[in-house]
Amino acid sequence: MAIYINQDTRVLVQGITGRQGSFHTGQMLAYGTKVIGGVSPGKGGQVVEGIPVFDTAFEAMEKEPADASILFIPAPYAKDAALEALDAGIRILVLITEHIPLHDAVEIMACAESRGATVVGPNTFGLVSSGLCKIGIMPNRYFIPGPVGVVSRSGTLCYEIVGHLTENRIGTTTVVGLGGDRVVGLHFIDVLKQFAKDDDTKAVMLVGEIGGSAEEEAAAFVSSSMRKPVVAYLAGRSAPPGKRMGHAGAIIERGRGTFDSKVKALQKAGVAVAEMPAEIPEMIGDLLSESS
Amino acid sequence: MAIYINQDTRVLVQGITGRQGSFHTGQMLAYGTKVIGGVSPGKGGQVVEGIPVFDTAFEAMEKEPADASILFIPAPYAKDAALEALDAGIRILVLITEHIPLHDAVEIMACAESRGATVVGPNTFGLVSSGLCKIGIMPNRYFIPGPVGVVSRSGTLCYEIVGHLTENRIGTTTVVGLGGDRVVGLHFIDVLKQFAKDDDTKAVMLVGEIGGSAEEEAAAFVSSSMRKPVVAYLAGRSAPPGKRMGHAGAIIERGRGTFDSKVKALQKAGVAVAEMPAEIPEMIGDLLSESS
Amino acid sequence: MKLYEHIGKKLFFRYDIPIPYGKLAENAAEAAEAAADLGEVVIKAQVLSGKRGKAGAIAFAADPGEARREADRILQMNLGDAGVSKLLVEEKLNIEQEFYLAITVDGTTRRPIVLVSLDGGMDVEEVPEERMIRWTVDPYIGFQDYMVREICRRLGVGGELRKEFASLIPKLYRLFREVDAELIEINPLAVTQKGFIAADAKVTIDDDALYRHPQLPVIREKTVLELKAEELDLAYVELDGDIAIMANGAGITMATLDMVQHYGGAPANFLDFGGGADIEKTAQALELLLGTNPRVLLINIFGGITRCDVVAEAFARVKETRGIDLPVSFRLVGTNEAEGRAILQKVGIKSFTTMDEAVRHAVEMDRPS
Amino acid sequence: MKLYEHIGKKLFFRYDIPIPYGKLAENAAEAAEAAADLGEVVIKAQVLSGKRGKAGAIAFAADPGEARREADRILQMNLGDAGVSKLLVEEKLNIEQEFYLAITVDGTTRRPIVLVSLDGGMDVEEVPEERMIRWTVDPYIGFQDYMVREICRRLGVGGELRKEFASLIPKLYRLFREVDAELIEINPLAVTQKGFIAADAKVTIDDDALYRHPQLPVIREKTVLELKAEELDLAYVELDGDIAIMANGAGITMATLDMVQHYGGAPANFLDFGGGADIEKTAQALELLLGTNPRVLLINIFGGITRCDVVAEAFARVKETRGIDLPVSFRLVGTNEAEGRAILQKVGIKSFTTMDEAVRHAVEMDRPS
Repeated sequence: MAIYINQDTRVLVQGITGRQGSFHTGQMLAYGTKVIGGVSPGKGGQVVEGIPVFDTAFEAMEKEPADASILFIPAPYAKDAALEALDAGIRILVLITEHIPLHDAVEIMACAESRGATVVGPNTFGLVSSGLCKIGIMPNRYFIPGPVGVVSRSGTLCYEIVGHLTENRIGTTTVVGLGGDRVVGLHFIDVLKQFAKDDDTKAVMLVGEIGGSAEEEAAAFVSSSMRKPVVAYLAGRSAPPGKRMGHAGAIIERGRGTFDSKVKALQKAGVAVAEMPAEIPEMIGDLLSESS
Repeated sequence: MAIYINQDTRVLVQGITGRQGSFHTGQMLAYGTKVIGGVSPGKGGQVVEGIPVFDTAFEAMEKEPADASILFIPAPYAKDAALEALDAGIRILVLITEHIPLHDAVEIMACAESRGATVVGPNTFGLVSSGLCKIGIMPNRYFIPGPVGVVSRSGTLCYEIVGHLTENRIGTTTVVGLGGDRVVGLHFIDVLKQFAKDDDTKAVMLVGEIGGSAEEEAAAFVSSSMRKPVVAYLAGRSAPPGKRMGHAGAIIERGRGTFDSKVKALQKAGVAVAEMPAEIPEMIGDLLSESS
Repeated sequence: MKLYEHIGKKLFFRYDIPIPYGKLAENAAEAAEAAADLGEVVIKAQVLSGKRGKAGAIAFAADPGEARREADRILQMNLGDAGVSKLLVEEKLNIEQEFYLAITVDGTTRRPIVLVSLDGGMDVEEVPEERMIRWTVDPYIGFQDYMVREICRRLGVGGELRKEFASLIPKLYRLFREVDAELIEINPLAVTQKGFIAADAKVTIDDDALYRHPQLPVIREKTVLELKAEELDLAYVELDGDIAIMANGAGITMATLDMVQHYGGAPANFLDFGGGADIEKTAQALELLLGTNPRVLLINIFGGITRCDVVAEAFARVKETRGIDLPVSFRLVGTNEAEGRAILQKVGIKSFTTMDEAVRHAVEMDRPS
Repeated sequence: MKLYEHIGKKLFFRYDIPIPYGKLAENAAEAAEAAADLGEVVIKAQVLSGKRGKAGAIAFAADPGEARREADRILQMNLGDAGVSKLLVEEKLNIEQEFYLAITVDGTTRRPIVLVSLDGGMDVEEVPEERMIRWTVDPYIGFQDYMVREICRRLGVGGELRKEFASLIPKLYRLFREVDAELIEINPLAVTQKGFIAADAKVTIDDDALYRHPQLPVIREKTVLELKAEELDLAYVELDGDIAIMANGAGITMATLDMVQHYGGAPANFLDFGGGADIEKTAQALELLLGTNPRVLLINIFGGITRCDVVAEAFARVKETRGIDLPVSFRLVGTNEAEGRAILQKVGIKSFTTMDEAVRHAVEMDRPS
């Protein structure tokens, strides 16, 4: 069992003919992902990495029905492409695009909600069910099967941590990048709920950062409903309050969402909070052997 | 078993302090309807016909939770009141109001759909589960319990026909007025589906008119899925094409929705089409005794 | 409310939807003057009837002289009861292709629908289903760019034409929403060297939303009586027969007309005076009907909100003040029936209880044996 | 992008949201002149820092003389690194009550949220939960009139105040949507004899949507270096320490800073040069860092989209052309790691494989024992 996506998930690539789109189509195929088609308006009929390109998502869905779609579409056009995918019947939408206008993201989420679809991102590296299906832009080699579910707001920091796990021969079930924007589709709590139900996931790694209240909400869920061990790492301990640091979400607002409030909430919920990425493999390893 | 509403349905009256609102609150109470509150902005705290008045639908739902709401709100404000009711959690919305702008009706329906609520009307007399609950403006005395489900696009014409039935001691299970506007919440087919499932309903009376394609859609449903006898009466045989006759819906457009096309579709589906209202009781009586 | 072509085109202009160069002319001289400015022109009667082309109320003119003659001819015409008082004189377009584009609300889905076909022109109703795209729009999501791409794909259209559609449809949809239109139709949507041009404009505004658009001109193409009925807020349509009919409710009024015809009579009108009218309004409705000099008067009341005593009182008042000497067939049941019946008896009118009796009586009186 | 108060108020004016009469002044003479026109005035420094009041950058003046003196004083001030170059001189309002009104997007619900409180003013953050209304808006349904009625009911507000809210909030919501605002805040929303007046205006526009609003003035309150970083599309923030830090990704950059601090070091900056930068951009990011004269340079690369060889090549190029003579701690793993490592070796740089080693090395070099 894998959450969200698995070996049968059929994946569409919107913006497949672009530099990023075509490169990552190749990478996803190399990982084993069932990429079944791409969309690029006006380029229908072309072939990229052996994958057929269609003019619209509707055409793609007619000819090669897909479950999920990954968007490599420039920010000004991302909303339109996302709404198209949802209208055409895509159930899981992975928005790689950075810098999508806030109000566009709000609309995408409202539309997805009305259609019962799942949105990952925007501004995410995607998600991967290790060894089965990768829908994203993360380097293939770090994502090997194993017992740990990982959910992260950051990209490279998540690779860093998964890299540490991999070096220590600890693999992952599913790794989900929530995305760094203020408005994103999945929150920690959504993914934690899935991990709680997933028999293959024996422990959970949560990679958070300052800003917002998603970590505090996650802590509340862990405290009330999570039976599996959870380790957390939080970035931003040294960040000066109120300075903006690349992620729109990483702004400390009104005392909510500070580093300390998050650590306190997580620890109170029984989550082990790591001081440094390098400690994580040992912490997780200990918890896994305890619980087994 | 009654469809849509029954003796336990708790009813809110929006616009209760107006002339129509207060009069029909009294009539509904006299019929036995559980009217539990009214809404009239700025008049919270008043009492109409013994019923408490609230300032907003939210306040009403907080203090006297209701299942259904009936709107006696002037057309320019009807959309706002309808959205309020839906937002406050009303499940069945009965829009008595005439002349609601078309685009407002479109929005009301989209909102209701997104919330899974049922809208009756606009420009309807309402609906009644005979002897149990009346949410509407029709004269009480014609609606006595019995085996016939009635669904109608017109008001007075429906009373006329139900009056004929009543005179002949044939009662009704539920009578639903769909409303005379181009955009209405319930269509024939929705109500027919309910009647098909309702054990108490032994026969169905459908009162249609020219314009639109609701009767043709009803015919398709009857033909495929309706096991109970259906009688129809259609108004507008003598209407000159293209002339507008009071109901916005009663315009003959592009050959669709003519009197003949409707009669043909219904008869093909096995529906008995009455020539005149006076014939109906005998037709229904015969069908009821045949089927029992 | 239907808008005249030239008013629809003014709205198009305001929404940046391309229209031909043109001028409004009220007489032949003005038409000739416009032709002198515009070169080859098309002259179109500004009436609301849909069949101007087939009726000959659209003409081409190569020069001011011809424009003058054609304008003269068209201004003499009578189209669907209405005369022609205004002409739209427009540059003659070099049309390469005629498309069809419309937006309206679909009662079945309860949503806006965009209709597009590459086969525009006079016979658009005969376009086969598969060549007419019907795109239903979620009113909350609105019309988005991707919809144009998919519509164009289904039409097999690319390149410049797709760009033209991508520019046009969103503007049209915005207009549709912002003016509370029931229907916007461009037929033909002309494809020219310069791109799309709306060669015609049919815009119908939702009557119920007119109060939100005080800037729109008021357009009426109705008879004097129909106008008077409108002032009284009555639903009234003139017909060709002898039996004047008045009832309460559109459905029952239609059914009354149907029955009159069924028994061999000919209705003189459709008059639904609605529910809950007071004595004054009911009396005015009666006066209006009597003014049309029908041979028989048929009143069919099934009282609900409408009170029988109020209708009877109104009838009695009109009978006393104005006199009603034609045969009357009166059906009266429902709310306050006994009181109403008593009032009618006082003025010598016997009332029926069923519609059937009343209609048969009316038809019999119209054709004395 | 935060807007200065006077620009936010211009937007308010355009959306018919009441603001005080006022004038912009760039010097004491202009301020005095404005006071001569307006009578009693309030003089406010036009800076983006939130604490103008507490810092003394807002002053009242009863006459032009006082206005001149206060303007002079405020124009000398330094507020959060920035000087004061403009003053807003406004009529002094007769405030009966101070409310709070804001609209922003709530990340938790992913929807717009309207915040209203009857306790406005400086300490609005301390308003108890039950006196702060939070109304989440469905973006498709928008802000509707009934919401005002319910908000007012919860606030216990009726009559004139409700009418004022009913007029104000929908306009503010429209502004919020139409200018792609992240935040609109009116604090205080002044209740006066003449109704509501927005005594202050905090408007933050979504940077990612600025391309849709070319009419908005470009406002920057950044250091020269930060501006340069912005031009290069780098996420850069200056800090107080000695160790210059460069990494790829906001999260890992933050984590690097955290670890530097953990080991007792002090970061000189935050520099996330993003993913997939080319040699040119990477070199420019490096040049920028070196220009700040840090004591140590710490580079932490976990290559994904970012290629190790590209970063190494950029470093080598800068080292050759410009010279890098400060201590460098380089961590390099991921895509094309071997190639990158080889390039670094050629220019005499030994690279680490773990973040931990690299950070500890950097801190040690900063504080030689």
